[in-house]
Amino acid sequence: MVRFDKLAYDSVDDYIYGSSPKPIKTKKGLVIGGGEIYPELNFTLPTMDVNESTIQDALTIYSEMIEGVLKRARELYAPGVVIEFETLPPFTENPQWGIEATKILLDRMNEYHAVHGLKSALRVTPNDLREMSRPPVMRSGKYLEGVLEAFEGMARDGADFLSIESTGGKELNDEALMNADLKKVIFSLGVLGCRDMKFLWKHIVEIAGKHGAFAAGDSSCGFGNTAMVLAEMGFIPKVFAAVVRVATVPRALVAFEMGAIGPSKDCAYEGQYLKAITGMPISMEGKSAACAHLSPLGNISASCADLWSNESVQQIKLLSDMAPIVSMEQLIYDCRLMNQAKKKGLGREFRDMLVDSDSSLDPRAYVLRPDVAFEISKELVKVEDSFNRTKLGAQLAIEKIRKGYEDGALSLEKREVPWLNIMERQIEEIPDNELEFYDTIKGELDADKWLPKEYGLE
Amino acid sequence: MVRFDKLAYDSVDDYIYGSSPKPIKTKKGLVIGGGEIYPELNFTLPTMDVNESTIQDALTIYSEMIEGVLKRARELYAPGVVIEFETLPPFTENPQWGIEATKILLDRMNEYHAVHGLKSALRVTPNDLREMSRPPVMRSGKYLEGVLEAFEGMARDGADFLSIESTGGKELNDEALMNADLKKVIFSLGVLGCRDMKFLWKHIVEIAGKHGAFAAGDSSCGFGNTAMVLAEMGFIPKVFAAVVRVATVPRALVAFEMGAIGPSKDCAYEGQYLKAITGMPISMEGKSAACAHLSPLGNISASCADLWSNESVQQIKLLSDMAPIVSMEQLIYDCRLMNQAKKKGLGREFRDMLVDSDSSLDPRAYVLRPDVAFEISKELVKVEDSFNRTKLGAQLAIEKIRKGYEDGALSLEKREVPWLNIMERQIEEIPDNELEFYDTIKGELDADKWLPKEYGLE
Amino acid sequence: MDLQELSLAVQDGDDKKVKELVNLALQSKVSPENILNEGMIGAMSDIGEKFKNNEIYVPEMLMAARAMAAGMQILEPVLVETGVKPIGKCVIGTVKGDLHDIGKNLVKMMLKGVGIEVVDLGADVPSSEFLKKAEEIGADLVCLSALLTTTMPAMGDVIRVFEQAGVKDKYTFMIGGAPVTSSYAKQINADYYTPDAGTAADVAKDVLVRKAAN
Amino acid sequence: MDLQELSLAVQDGDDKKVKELVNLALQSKVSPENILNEGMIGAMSDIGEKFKNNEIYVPEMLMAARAMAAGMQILEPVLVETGVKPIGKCVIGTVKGDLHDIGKNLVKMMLKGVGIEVVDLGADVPSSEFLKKAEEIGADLVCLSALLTTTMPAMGDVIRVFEQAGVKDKYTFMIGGAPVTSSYAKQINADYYTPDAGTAADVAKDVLVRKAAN
Ligand SMILES: [Zn+2]
Ligand SMILES: [Zn+2]
Ligand SMILES: [Zn+2]
Repeated sequence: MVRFDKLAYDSVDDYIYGSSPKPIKTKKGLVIGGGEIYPELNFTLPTMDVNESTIQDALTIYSEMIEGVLKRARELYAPGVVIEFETLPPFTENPQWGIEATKILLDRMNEYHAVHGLKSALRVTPNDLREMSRPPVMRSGKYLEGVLEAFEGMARDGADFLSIESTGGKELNDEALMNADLKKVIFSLGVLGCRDMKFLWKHIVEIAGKHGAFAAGDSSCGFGNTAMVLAEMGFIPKVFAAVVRVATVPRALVAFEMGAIGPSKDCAYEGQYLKAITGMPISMEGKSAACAHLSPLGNISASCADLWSNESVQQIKLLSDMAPIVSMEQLIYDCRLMNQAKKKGLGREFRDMLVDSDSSLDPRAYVLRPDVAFEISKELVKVEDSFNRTKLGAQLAIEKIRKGYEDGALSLEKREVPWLNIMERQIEEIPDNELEFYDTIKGELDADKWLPKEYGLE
Repeated sequence: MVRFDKLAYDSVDDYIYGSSPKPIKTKKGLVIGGGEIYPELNFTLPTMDVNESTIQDALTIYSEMIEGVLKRARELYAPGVVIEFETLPPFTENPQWGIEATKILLDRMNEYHAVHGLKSALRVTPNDLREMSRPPVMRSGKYLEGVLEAFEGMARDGADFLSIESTGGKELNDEALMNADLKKVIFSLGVLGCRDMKFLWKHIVEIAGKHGAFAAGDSSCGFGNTAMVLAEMGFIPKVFAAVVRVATVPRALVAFEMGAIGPSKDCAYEGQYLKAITGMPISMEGKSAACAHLSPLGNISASCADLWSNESVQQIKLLSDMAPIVSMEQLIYDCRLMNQAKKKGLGREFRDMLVDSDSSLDPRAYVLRPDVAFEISKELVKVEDSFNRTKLGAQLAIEKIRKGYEDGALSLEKREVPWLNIMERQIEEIPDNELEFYDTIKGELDADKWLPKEYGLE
Repeated sequence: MDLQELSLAVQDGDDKKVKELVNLALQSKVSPENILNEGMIGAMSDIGEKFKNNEIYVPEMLMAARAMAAGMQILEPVLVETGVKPIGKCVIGTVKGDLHDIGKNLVKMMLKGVGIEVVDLGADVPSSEFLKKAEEIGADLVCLSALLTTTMPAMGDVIRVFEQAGVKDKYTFMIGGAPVTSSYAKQINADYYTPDAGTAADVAKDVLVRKAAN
Repeated sequence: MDLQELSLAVQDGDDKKVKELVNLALQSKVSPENILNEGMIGAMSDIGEKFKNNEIYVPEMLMAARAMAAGMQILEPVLVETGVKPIGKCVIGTVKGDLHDIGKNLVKMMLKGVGIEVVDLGADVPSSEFLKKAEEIGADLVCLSALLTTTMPAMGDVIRVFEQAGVKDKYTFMIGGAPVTSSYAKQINADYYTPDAGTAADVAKDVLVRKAAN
């Protein structure tokens, strides 16, 4: 296990989009984090039933989608693009379908590389289906096997990056979010999530190594982004969602401790912290992912990104053309502009514009400030275990938000403010020892919903 | 008639987004061109038949759309927004429907202003239906009456800006474009288009004056953008489309000569020239209008814009939310970033990033460079009549493109280059006198397609 | 006895106090129906209003819902005894293949808040289960949730199962979830699409009131 | 006589030379069918290929089409005399309420280029006109174009008019235009959606070849 005990940067001044201390070079020669930022495009099927009688239609749509977006990338002279194939559940339930789709995508990408010189790389993101068992079975069974089989086949056929949005702990976290219960969130993320990440990423790193692919990180999507979106809908406080974001960092970091090297996944906004800690490139998403979810961090999320993503868009027709093509165009222009700023020697200034344009308006944006990410990350790396890092991350996030608010650097709606105290009290109840924490919280957890032994507990 | 005989700027250094020498203040106190750039959002109905039995449904959709986008603007703390209601043909054929929709929009905008302090303004853009008669009847008849009635009612009820994409000359221009026949394009735009603009904008300026609305300019959409899109599809040379763009400037300028004061319309990319000449604010669109059409000028088009538009998007569901809400979010983040750059004193640097990120890759982007627009505009204002300005604009555009190409500032595909000579030869055949030109070209024009007397010819 | 205090206790999420006050009210011979309508449902309606006006968050609503549930434990047997019935019955669930339940749980809470009896089938529910349970309890409403574009079609499947059993018209079908739209509702022959939990409760109440009036 | 020269003259858009060469070929007793297939249609197929490969633009294609038309003026009477028929007949137009005709004109040109006889009804064409003209000329194909989201539904109207007249199955319906998709084609019961003029010609030719084989 890799131990990250200091930051990858000496100064936050060097922390910027397009460049990372540990760039990655892919099979087709695309360098991620080597100076330029590239688009990462994700597309998905229109609303349809995917089953044996429709799978051929579905594969045809994948073939149309990849052709459309690569053609547009070439027309706009994109220097390189990353494609993400994030499977829909039927493609992981039937791994051979997912593998077949991967082949279709890779064939076309290879052709565009050979004929037109367009550099590209493919990220595959099978669904984590283990929660299809209720309560979820994490360490064995057909769902785990399906996920690993998908990874194996996709990596074998030439996928560049292996990612997943794993769900360990989510079975308790959903309810904890709705109740704005930070104690239970920290248990779900910092105990269950981190334990499951250790288990799962050992396998993924192994598969990547065997096939020359890159193990590329895990998004705390079902945790951090669910919180972000619930807050956007006014369901839970924005400050709560901001604190949850920071609490997801130690969980996502486990993938890198287990040997992942990135680029971290687009919807993992905690990437802002991961890159500071590991020096490995990250993918991020913001305003040009509004097609997939609205957010309060449309610009700031680009400030340190090495790939810039649309998150996901369905193959439906817009007035101009199919929606994935529209996304590709938007991402290319965003990246052009960011790269142009660096070319003019104004990269850091551009980064700060991105940051300052969002960070004072919303705590969920504020905790993504590079300086905030740096200062919190510096403390996190001093702590040994994932659980205590999670707890500390939440504590520090509250402190930073409070300070930003008091200094006038961050506006908060009036009803948000009391929640800083409420969350502080919630954390105070949490002991420093993981197993002791488990003992104290056990009685409050819905035993029907989860299996302690799947996390090596009990 | 106003005569613009010099540029509105002393130096191209001052020519920048968000600021114009002649800002406009709307009824709700929104200042366009006063320093900040604001989003201009346009939405349209999903695919449906609009008739007497569906009009209530259609109006309900307008009411849902306006509520959705204003709500999002408020959630993202937008300092101000412009909404454009560009009618679909049935709303101009039945002006009372268009007027009713306008009321629905204004009511909600007033409410958001009163309750939440959200400043907004409404642009109305009825269709020019005069081409529904074939050959088009421009100066009388029910279609002209419908358009004017729509303007009248909408202005009376409180619309802020009156715009149109008028179609005079389009009946000959379409074919001229497909044949890449620059001579006929110049006749369509520089003779017919300009003559019709004089006729039509006299009426619009009158209506605006009567009701305290702003006459806000006309887009050469069916000319310049049709050319741009045809070139994007590989149908006609990109250099041809670039030259057509510059040739649209004198036509669009007529609106301002007749008394319009802006902000010019989003899809009028010739706004880049209009603002230099008139000093009046402009709306532009680029990457965040990719939902409406793909383009080679996603960034550069923002460089001098005062409003930043999505062009148009249907009320359909994306993974996140309805598409107009997605557009609103993207525009707000774009504007936030541009305003932030100015706040940091880096507005000019940001403008140049926008410009340089696109301009070397495509001639259609290159002719939008502020320096190119300035130098060409300087020559245009020396010329007395619209027709000769049109011809000169085309000539100068060819020169600029050739120079850019030779200097290495602009890349051209190999098959594009010969067209510079072809176009030059086409222009050489055009006499300097408008009526003489008409005499020489008359025989080549399809007499079934147009009525000379509708343009004061014959 | 003033039921305002009970309503406030529910809104504050104070289950202990709610239980005390329900017991007290029953002892003071307040009619159970009044306790229900003014103390409980009234409280939830107030809390729903506050949520709509951005005054509170969901956690506060959930606390109130739990307090109401605590009170209902005492009140329900009395209501049954005196023959007071819920305003309607509902079967709710997330469809086959879909595990999301946050949205569905919110709707459940809001439906209970307006006095509807709700049977929650959970997530990843086979189509036939909806039919079975709806018939079994004599439901009025069937509420379906889906969050994935691949599982949306399963909402249509559920309705088809009811159609095939010839009992579709006995029920009102309401659907919701991120990818769902009202035009999709029309397409699969559902009766209503609602964009959020509050609207779902409003519509459900409306439907039941109209049904009762017929 | 070598028809290669004729083909090149068509491709170069040299109408004068095309006329000369067609006359020459007829005088040299080259079969009119060969002149058509190798000289004309072959030329247009080559030019279509060059367009697909981004070697030329539409203006060059239009010039070639005009040169072909010039040659056809001479050739057509001879073809009729000798009983050679076009590979099929097509009625094309932009639907009611829609004035866009650039795309429709391109398709027309490409269809002619593969040897199909095309009757162009223009733009803003009432649904009944399509039926009338198709029946009148005994068309094989009906091609509909729409560029507006508000006029797309009119494509469905046209097909319904044919259905009501009970003659829908006699024709193959092809649709296109910016807002159109293949799923929309299915929805309105059209046979094909094609995304561009070249594909439209390929599909049309395929349809007619298959029809001839049956
Ligand atoms: Zn995600
Ligand atoms: Zn993603
Ligand atoms: Zn336009």
